[in-house]
Amino acid sequence: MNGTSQMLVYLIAIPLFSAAFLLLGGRALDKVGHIIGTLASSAAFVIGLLEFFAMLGRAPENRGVTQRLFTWIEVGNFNVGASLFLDQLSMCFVLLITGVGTLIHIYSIAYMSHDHDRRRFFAFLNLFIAAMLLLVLGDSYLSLYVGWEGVGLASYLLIGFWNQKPAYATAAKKAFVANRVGDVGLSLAVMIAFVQFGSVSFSGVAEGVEAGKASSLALNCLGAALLLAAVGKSAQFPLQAWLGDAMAGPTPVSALIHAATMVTAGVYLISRSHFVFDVATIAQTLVLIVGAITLLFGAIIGMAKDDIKKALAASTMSQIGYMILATGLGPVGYAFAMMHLLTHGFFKAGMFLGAGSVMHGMNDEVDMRKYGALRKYMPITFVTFGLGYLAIIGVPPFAGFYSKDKIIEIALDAGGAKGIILGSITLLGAAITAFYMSRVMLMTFFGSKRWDAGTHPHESPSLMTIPMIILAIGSVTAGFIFNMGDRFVKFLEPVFHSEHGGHGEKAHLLPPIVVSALALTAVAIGVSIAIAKYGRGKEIPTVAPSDVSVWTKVARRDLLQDDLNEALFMRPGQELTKALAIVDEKVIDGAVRGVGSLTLDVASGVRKTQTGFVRSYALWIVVGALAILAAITLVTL
Amino acid sequence: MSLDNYLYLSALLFTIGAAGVLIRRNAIVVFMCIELMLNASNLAFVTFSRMHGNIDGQLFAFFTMVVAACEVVVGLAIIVTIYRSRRSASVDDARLLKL
Amino acid sequence: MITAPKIEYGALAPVLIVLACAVLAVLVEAFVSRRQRYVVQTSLSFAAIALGFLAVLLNKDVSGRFAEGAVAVDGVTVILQGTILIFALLGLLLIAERGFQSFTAQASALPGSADEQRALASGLQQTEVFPLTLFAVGGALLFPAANDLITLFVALEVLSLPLYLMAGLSQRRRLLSQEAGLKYFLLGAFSSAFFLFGSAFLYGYAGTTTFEGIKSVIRASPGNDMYLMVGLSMLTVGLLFKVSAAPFHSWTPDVYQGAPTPITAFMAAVTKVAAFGAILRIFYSTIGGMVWTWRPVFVVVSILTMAVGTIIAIAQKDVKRVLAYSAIAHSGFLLTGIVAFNKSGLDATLLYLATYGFTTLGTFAVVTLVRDAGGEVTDLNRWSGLGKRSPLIAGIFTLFLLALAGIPLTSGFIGKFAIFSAAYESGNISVVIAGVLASAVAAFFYIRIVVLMYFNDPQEDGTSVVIPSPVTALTIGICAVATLVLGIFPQPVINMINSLATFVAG
Amino acid sequence: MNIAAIVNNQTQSPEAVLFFILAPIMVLAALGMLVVKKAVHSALLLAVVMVGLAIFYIANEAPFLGIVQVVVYTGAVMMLFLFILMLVGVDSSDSIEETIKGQRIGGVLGSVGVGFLLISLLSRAELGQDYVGLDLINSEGNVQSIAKVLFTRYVWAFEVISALLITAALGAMVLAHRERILPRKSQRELAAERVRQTSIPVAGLPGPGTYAQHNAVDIPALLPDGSPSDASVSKVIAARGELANPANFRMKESNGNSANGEAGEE
Amino acid sequence: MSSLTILGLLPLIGSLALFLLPKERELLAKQVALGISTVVAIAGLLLATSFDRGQVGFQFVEKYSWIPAFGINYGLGVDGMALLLILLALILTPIVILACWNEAEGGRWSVKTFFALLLILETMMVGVFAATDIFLFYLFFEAMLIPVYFLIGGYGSGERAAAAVKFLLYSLFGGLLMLASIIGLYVVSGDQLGASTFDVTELSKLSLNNQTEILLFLGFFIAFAIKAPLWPFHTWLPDAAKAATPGTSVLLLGVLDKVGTYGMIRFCLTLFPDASKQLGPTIIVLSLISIFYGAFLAIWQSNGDIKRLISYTSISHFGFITLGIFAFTAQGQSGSILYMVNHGFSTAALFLIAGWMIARRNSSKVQDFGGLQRVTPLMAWSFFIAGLSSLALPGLSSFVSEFLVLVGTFVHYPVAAVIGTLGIILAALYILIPVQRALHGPTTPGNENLKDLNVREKIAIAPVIALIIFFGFFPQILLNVINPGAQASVSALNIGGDK
Repeated sequence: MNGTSQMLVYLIAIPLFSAAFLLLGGRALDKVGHIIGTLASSAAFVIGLLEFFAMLGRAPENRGVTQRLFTWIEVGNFNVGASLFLDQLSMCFVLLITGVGTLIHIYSIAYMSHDHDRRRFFAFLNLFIAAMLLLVLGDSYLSLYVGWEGVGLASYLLIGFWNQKPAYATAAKKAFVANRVGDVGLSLAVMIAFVQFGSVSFSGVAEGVEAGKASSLALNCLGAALLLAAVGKSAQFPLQAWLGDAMAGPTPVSALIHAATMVTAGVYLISRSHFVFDVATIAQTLVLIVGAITLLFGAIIGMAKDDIKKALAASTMSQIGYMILATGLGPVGYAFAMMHLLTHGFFKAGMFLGAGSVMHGMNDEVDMRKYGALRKYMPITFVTFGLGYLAIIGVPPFAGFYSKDKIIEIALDAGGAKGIILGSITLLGAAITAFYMSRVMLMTFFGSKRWDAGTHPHESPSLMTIPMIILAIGSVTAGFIFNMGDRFVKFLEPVFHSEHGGHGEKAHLLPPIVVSALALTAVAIGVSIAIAKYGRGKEIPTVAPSDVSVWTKVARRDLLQDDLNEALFMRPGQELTKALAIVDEKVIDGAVRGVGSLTLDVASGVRKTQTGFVRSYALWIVVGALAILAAITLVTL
Repeated sequence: MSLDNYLYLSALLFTIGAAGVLIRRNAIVVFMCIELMLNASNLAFVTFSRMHGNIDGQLFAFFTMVVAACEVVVGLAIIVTIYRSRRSASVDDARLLKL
Repeated sequence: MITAPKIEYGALAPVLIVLACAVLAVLVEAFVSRRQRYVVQTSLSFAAIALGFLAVLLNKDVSGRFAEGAVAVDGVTVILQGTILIFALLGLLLIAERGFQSFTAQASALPGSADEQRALASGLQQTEVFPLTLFAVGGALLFPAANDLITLFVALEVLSLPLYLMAGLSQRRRLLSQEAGLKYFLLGAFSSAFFLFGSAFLYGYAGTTTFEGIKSVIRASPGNDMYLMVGLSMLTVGLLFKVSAAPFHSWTPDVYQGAPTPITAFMAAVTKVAAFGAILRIFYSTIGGMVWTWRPVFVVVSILTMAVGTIIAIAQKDVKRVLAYSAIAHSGFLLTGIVAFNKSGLDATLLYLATYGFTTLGTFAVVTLVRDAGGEVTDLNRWSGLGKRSPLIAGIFTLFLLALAGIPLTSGFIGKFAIFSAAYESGNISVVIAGVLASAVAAFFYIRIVVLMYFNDPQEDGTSVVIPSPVTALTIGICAVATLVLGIFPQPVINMINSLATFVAG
Repeated sequence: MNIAAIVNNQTQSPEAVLFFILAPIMVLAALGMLVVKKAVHSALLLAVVMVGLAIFYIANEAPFLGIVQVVVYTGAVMMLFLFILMLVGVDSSDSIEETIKGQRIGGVLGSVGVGFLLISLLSRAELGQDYVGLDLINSEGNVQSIAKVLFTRYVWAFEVISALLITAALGAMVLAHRERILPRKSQRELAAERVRQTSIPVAGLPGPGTYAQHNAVDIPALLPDGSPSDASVSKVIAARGELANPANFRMKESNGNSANGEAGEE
Repeated sequence: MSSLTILGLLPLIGSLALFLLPKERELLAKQVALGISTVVAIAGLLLATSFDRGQVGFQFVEKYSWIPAFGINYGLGVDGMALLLILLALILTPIVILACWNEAEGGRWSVKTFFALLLILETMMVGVFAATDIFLFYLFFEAMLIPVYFLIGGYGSGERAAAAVKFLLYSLFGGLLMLASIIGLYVVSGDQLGASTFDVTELSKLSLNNQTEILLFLGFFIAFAIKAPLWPFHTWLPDAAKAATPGTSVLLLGVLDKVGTYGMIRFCLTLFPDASKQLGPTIIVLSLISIFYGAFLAIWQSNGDIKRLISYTSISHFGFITLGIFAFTAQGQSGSILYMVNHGFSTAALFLIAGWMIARRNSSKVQDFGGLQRVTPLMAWSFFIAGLSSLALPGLSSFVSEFLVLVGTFVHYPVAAVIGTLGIILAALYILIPVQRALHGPTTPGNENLKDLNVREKIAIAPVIALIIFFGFFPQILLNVINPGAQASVSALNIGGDK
C-alpha cells in the first residue's frame, strides 16, 4: 500500500515557478537570476532528501508515495489524473536530478558569469529540472509524456542557447526532431495501453498485464513503442545522431542533460515499464540488440573524435548502451542498469564539468589536438577529470567498475550464444572505452602544449571546481557504496519485484572473479594501445591527419549516421515536399483554376452563338422547335 | 381526298415560311415569310373547323387576320424607321447588338 | 337570335380599367397640349394602375370563368395580376423619370439629324410611351387570365406589340435601340407564328379553344394524339420564347441592351410574370394531364436555360447584357417550378416571380443612374470604383445582385429555396442539382460586379451617379425594401400565395 | 350538289381536283418566295399563295374568311407590303451569297427537319371522330354563324383586339409622324436663306473640268486663281480617292517630267 | 430567455454605432469597438457560468416561428461545443481588435468600417454556432461570408481582391451544395414528419434511405470540408490567409473555419449517422492526407511566406480535427472539439505575432527575418510558445486535444492513428524550421532596429498565451463542458465496441 505525500508537487513546482519567474521577470532579475535558480534547485534537492529519508523510514514494501493533484483529462473511460508517484526508482532519479542538478547550477554561476543571458540560462535549467522531475514522478505514461517533452523542450532551448550561431540552432532543432520520432513511440505506447488496459497509469497497465488483458502481440507492440521512445530520448541506435550535435549547448547543459539525466530517461522508461518487457520477449530482445549496437557504435565514434565534448558524448551514448543492454536482460538487469546510470551520472557529469573547465581556461577551445600538458595548469580539473576517467574505464574500486562489471557479468550470464555474444560485446566495449578515454586523458592533460597562440590556461574558480570535486568524490565512492551488500539492488527490489533471489545463486557462465579479470584485461589492453599511440613522446598533429583509413574517416563522420539520415529521410522528404508544393500549386489549385478558366472558355465559346444576326437567332428557335418536336415524338413513340 | 391534305399543305407552307425567315435577308421579305406562316396556321384552323364542324376555328382565323394586320402595321413601321436610319433593309446589317 | 353575352365587369375590371385608360391616354395625346401631356399622362397611368390594383383586390375571393368563358379569374390570376400591376407601377415610375431623357424626342426623326437636334432642344419626349405601356400592361393582365386560346393569343399580341415599339424608342444610341426593336419584333412575330400554329393543332385536337374543353378532352382520351403533340410542342415554343428560355433566348440580351432601360426593366419584370402566369395556367391546369409528356422537355430546357444564362453571363462586359443573361438564368430557375408540377411548385413559382420582379426592376433602375455626358454607362469596366464614388448606390446594387445570386436574407434566396424544394419534392433532383450548380456559376459574375465596384479604383472618365429624382429614388427604394422584406419576413406573402393560389376548378 | 359535302370522311372529287391543282401552285409559289432575288417578286408570289388560301377557305366552308382573305390580306395587307417595298426601293434585291456561315444549310436542314417531323406526326394522327363538316352550322349562313359566336363567345377577345388595333395605329404614328417643331418656312424665306448661305453658290456649282485641260468628272475645276475647287467634283469621287490632280494636266513648261497621268496621288 | 439573441445583437448594435461615427474619429471608433467587444466577451463569460455542464442537449433555448410556411424557426440554443466556440469567438474578437489597432489604415475604406465589419462578423459567429435551426444556420453560414469578404478584400495586402473572391466562391459553392441538401432534408422531413421542419433535433429523427442519405450527407460534408478546410478543398485558405490582415486571418482560421468542423459534428453526424459511418473511413483517409499534406506544404513554406505557412499548418490541424470527429469515439470527438478551441488560440497567437513581425519588417518572407530573438525577444518568445502549442507540445493546450483525437482514433482505426501520430514529427519540423530561420541565427541586416512588442500588443497577446498554457494543464474545465454532448453524439451513432 502506498502512502501519500503532499510534498511531491513542490519538487516540481519550485523549479517550475522559479523558471517562470525568471523568464517573466525580465532584465530586472539579471543580477539575482542565478541565485534564485540555484536556490530553487537546491530546494528541490532538499525536498528530495527529506522524501528519501522519509522513504527509508518506511518498510520496503510501502515506500511508494503518491499525490493526487487534480483530474487532468477525463473523457469517457479515458481518465488521466495529474498525479505524482514516488517510489525507489523515482527516488534514485530525484536525487540524481536535484543533486547533480544543483551542483551544475552552482558550476554554471561561474561558467556563465560572462554571458549576457545568464538569467535565462538558469530559467531553462530550472525548467529542465522541473520537467525531468515530472518525468520521473508522473504516475502515468501521459504525465511522463509531459515531462518527457518538457525535458526535450528544455534540451532544445539549452542546446540552442547560443542560437545566434546557425549551427547551434540547427543542432537544437535536430535534437528536438529526433526526440519527436521517439515521442511517436511514446504516443503509440499510451494509445496501446489505453486500448488494451483502459488505463494509462503505470499501476493500471501493470495490473492489466498481470491480469493478462493483452495479447502477446499487443504487449510486444507496446514494448516496441516504448523502446522507440527510449531510443529517441537516450540517443540509442538508430536515433543517436542528435547527441553529438547537442554538444553545441553550454557545457553544464551537456553535463546535466546530455550526460547525467535526460538521456538516461530511456533507461528509466524501460525500467519503469519492466512489467511489459518482462512478458514481451520480442521487445525485450530488441532492447538488447539496440543496447548492444549502441554500445559499440558510441564507442567506435568515441575513438575518432577530436572534440572533447563530442568524444564524451559518444562515450555517453555507449555507456547508455550498457544500461539499455542491462535492462534488456530482464529482472536481473534493471537494478544494475540503474546503478550504472547513477554512477555514470556522477563520473560523466564530472568529466563534462572538467571538460567545461578546460574549455573555460582555453578560450572555449574544444579540439583536443590543441590541448596538451594541461595537468600542470589546471590541477584540480586534472584530478577530478582523472578520477572520472578511472571510474568510467572501470578501474576498481572506482564507481564504474562496480556497475559496469555487473553488467558484463549478467550479459555473460544471459545464457548460450546470446550470453557469449553480449558478453563479448560488453567486454569489447570496455576495451574501446578504455582506449578512447585514455586518448582523451592523454591528449588533454599530457604530452606537449599544442595551444593556439594567446591561450593562457588557468584553473577555474572555486564555484566551478567545488562541484567537480563533489562529483569526483561520487565517482570514486558511489560504486562501492551501492554495491556494499547488494544494498542498491535490494533497495530497488520492491519496484521490480525481481525474483532476484540472487545473483550468485544462479549458475554463472564464468565466476565473477574471472569476469572481473577479463574486464580488467580488456581495460588494460585499451589503455596500453592508447598510451602506445598517444603517450609520451608521440607527436599529435594539431590538425587531424587526413591520410587515415576509411574506417577512421567513417568513424569521424559518426559512422555515417547523418549521411544515412539525409539519404533516407531528409532528401526524399525534401523532394516530396517540393513535389507536393508543385501538386498543390499546379494540380489541386490548378484544377480549381482550370475549372474556372474552362468555364470562361466555354462562356466565350457559347457566347459566340449570340452572333447578332436575327436570322441565326431564328435558326435557334427553329432548332429548338425541332428538338421539342423530336423529344415529344420520342416520348410518345 | 382526305381533309388531312389541307393539314399537310398547312404544315408545308408553315415550314417554307420558317425557312424563308431563316434564309432571306430583306426584312420585308422575312416579314412576308412570317405572314406566310400565319396564313398556314389559318388554313389549319379552317380545316380543323370543318373537321370538327365547329365554327371556333374560323373565328380564330379571323382573329389571326386582325392580329396579323396589326403586326404588319407595327412591323412595317419599325422596318421603315430602321431603313431610314441605315438605308438598308437587310436584317443582317442590324447587328450592332451581339455577343 | 343572338342572346346578349354576359360580361362580368367586376371580374374583368382590372383589364378593362387599364385598357380604357390606355385608350383615354391615346386621346390625351391627341387633345392635350404638349406641355401638359406629361403631367396628364403620368397621372392617368398611375391612376389606371392604382384603380386596376384596387379592382384586383376586390376580386380576391373570386373564382370562376367570365365573359362567356374567355377569362378565368381565380386565385392565381389575382396574384399574378396584382404582381403585374405592382411591377407595372414601378416600371412606370422609371418610365416617368424625366431627368434622364430615356425616350427619344421624336421617333420619326433620323438619328443624328438636325431634326433630332431640334426635337431634343425643344425638350420633346414621346409621351406615347404611356398609352403604349398601359396597353402592354393590359395585355399582361389578360395573358395569364385568358381561358381560351384566342384570348390568349390576342392578349399575347396586346402585350407584345407595344413592347416591340417601345424597345426602339431610346433617346441615346438610337441605332441600337431601333435594332433591338426590329429584332424583338421579327423574332416575336416568328415565335407568335409558332404559337399560333400550335394553337391551331390544339384546337384541331380538342375541337374547342377553351382550356377547360381541352382539359376535359385530354382527360377523356389519355391516348397520345399527334395533333395534341404537335400543338403542344409549337405552343411551348411560343411560350418559352416569351420567357426567354434557351434555345429561344437569343433575343433577350440584344433587346435588353438596346431598349431604353426603363422599358427593359418593365419587360424584365412584367413580361416574365405574365408569360410565366400563362405557362402556369396552361401546363399546370390545361394540359396538366400530359405532364409525363412535357416534363422531360421542361427539365432539359430548364437546365439548358440555366446553363446558357449563367455561363454566357460570365463573359459579358456590359451591365445590361449581364442582367439580360441573368434574366435568362432566372427563367431557368423559374422553369424548375414548372417542372415541379405540384402545389408547392405553383406557390414557389408565384413567389419567385414576385421576388425576382422587384429585384430586377431595382437593378435596372440603378443602371439608369450611372451615367456620363452621353447617357447611361453600361460598360462594366467603367463601373469600377462605384463603391467608392457613391457607396449608397453601390450598396443597394450589391443588395440586388446578392438577391439575384440568391444569398440568404434577400428575397432571391427565399424564392430559390421555395422553387428548388418544390422541384426536389417532385423528385426532379436533376434540375435541383443543375440549379445549385448554376447558382454557383452565377454567383461568380454577380460577385465580379461587386468586386468591380468595391475593389477596383474609379476611372476618371466622367462616369458618375446621378442623384435620382424622387420617382426613380422611390422605385429603387421600394425594390430594395421589398427585396429585404421578402428575404426576411416573407411569411405574409407566402401565406397569401399559399391560400390564394388555386386554379379555377373544371 | 354541295361540293363541300363530306362522305365517308372523304371530300368530293371536285374539291380534290381543286386541291391538287392549287396546292402545288401554292407550294411552288411559297418556295419561290425563298429563291427569287427581288423582294417585289416575293410579295407577288405571296399574293398567289394568299389567293390560293382564300380559295381553300371557301372550299373549306369558310366563305366569309375566303372573302376577307382576298379583301383584307391580299388586298390591303399585301398592298401595304408593296407600298413599303416601293418606299424602301423596289429594285432592292438580296445578294445570293450567304454571309452567315452555316446559316443557309442550317436553315434548310432545320426547316426540313421541322417539316418532316410535322408531316410524319400528322400522318400518324387521327381525329378520333368522323369529319363533321359545317353544313349544319353554315345552314343559317356562314357570316351569321360567325357573327353569332364572335359577339357572344368571343366578344371579349373582340373587345380586346380593339386595343391591339389602337396600339398599331399609335405605333405607326409614333414611328412615322413628325411633329412640327418650327413653323413651316415660306418660299420667300427659303430663297433668302439660300442666298444668304455663302457656301452654296447661287449660280450653282462649277462644273468639273472647267479651266483645265481635261474635262473628265474626276478632275476638279480650277478657280480663277488656278487652285482646284473641291466643290466642283462629286463628293463620292473624292471619298473613293479617285480624285485626279489637275496639276498633272498642266502644260509642260520647263519640267522634264512628263505627265504620266497618275491620277489621285493622295 | 433571449440571452443568446442579446449576446449576438450587441456587436451588431455596436457596428451600427460605428457606422454613425464620423470618419475622422478613428481613435474613438477603435475604442468603441474594443469596448463593445470586451463587454460582449464578459457578458458571454457570465452567461457561460449559468450553463449546466451536466445536461445534454441545448440550453438557453430560444425558439420563435419565423417563416412558418417553410417550417423555419428562429431557433437558438447552445450545447457545450457551441458554447465554447461562441466563447472562443467572443474572447478572440476584442483581442483581435486590440491587436490590430492600426491594421485598417491601409484599407480601401475607412478605419471605422473595418471595426464595424469585425463586429458584424462577431454577430454572425455567435449566430452560426447558436443556431439550432438548419435554415438559420445556413443563413449565418452564408451571411458570414460578406463581412469576411470585405475584410479580406478591403483591408488585406497583396492580391487581396483575388483572394477574397476565391474565398467567397469556394464558400458559396460549398454553401450551395449544402443548400441542395437542406432542401432535400426539408422535403423529406415534410414527407416523414408531416410538416417540414429545419429543427436539428427533429430532423435527426428522420430515417432516410441509404442513397439519399449519402447524397444529402455529401452536400453538407463538402460544404464543411471546404470551410474546414479539408484536403483537397483547401486551396482557398492559404491565399485568403495571406491576403487578409492578421486580425482577419485570426478570426478566419481561429473561428470561422471551425464552422466546418462544428457542422460536421452538429449536422453530418447527427442527421446522417449511417452515411457518416459508411463514409467515415474515406474521410479518415482524407484527414490523414490533410495532416501530412498540410504539414509538408507548411515545411515548404518555411522558405516562403509566413502567413501561408501558418495556414498550411492549420490545414494539418484540421486534418486532426476531422480525424477525431470521424473516429466515432468519445475521446475522438471530445478531442476534436477541444482541438477547435485550442487551435483557435494557438493560431490566433501565431497569426497575431506573425502580423506584427510582418508589419515591422514590411515583408512576410520567412527569410527576411532572422535573429529576431536578440532584437525583439518578447515577440520571438511569444511566437515560439504559440508555435510550440501548434506542434502540440505536452503541457500546452493543443497537446491534450491532439492526443485525445489520436487515442480516440486508435480505438477504431489503429492504423490511421499510427499514421496520424507520425504527423507530429512533421509538426516539429514545420514549426522549428521557421523558428530557426526567423528567430534564431544572426540578426539579418535591416532587422537591427525592429521594435519589440509595445504595451498594447503585450496586453493583446498575454491572455492568449496564458490560456494556451492554462488549458494545457486544466483542459478538464473545457472537457467537462464538452463531454456530455460528445458522448451523447457518439452513443447516438451506436458504434459497436465503443470504448
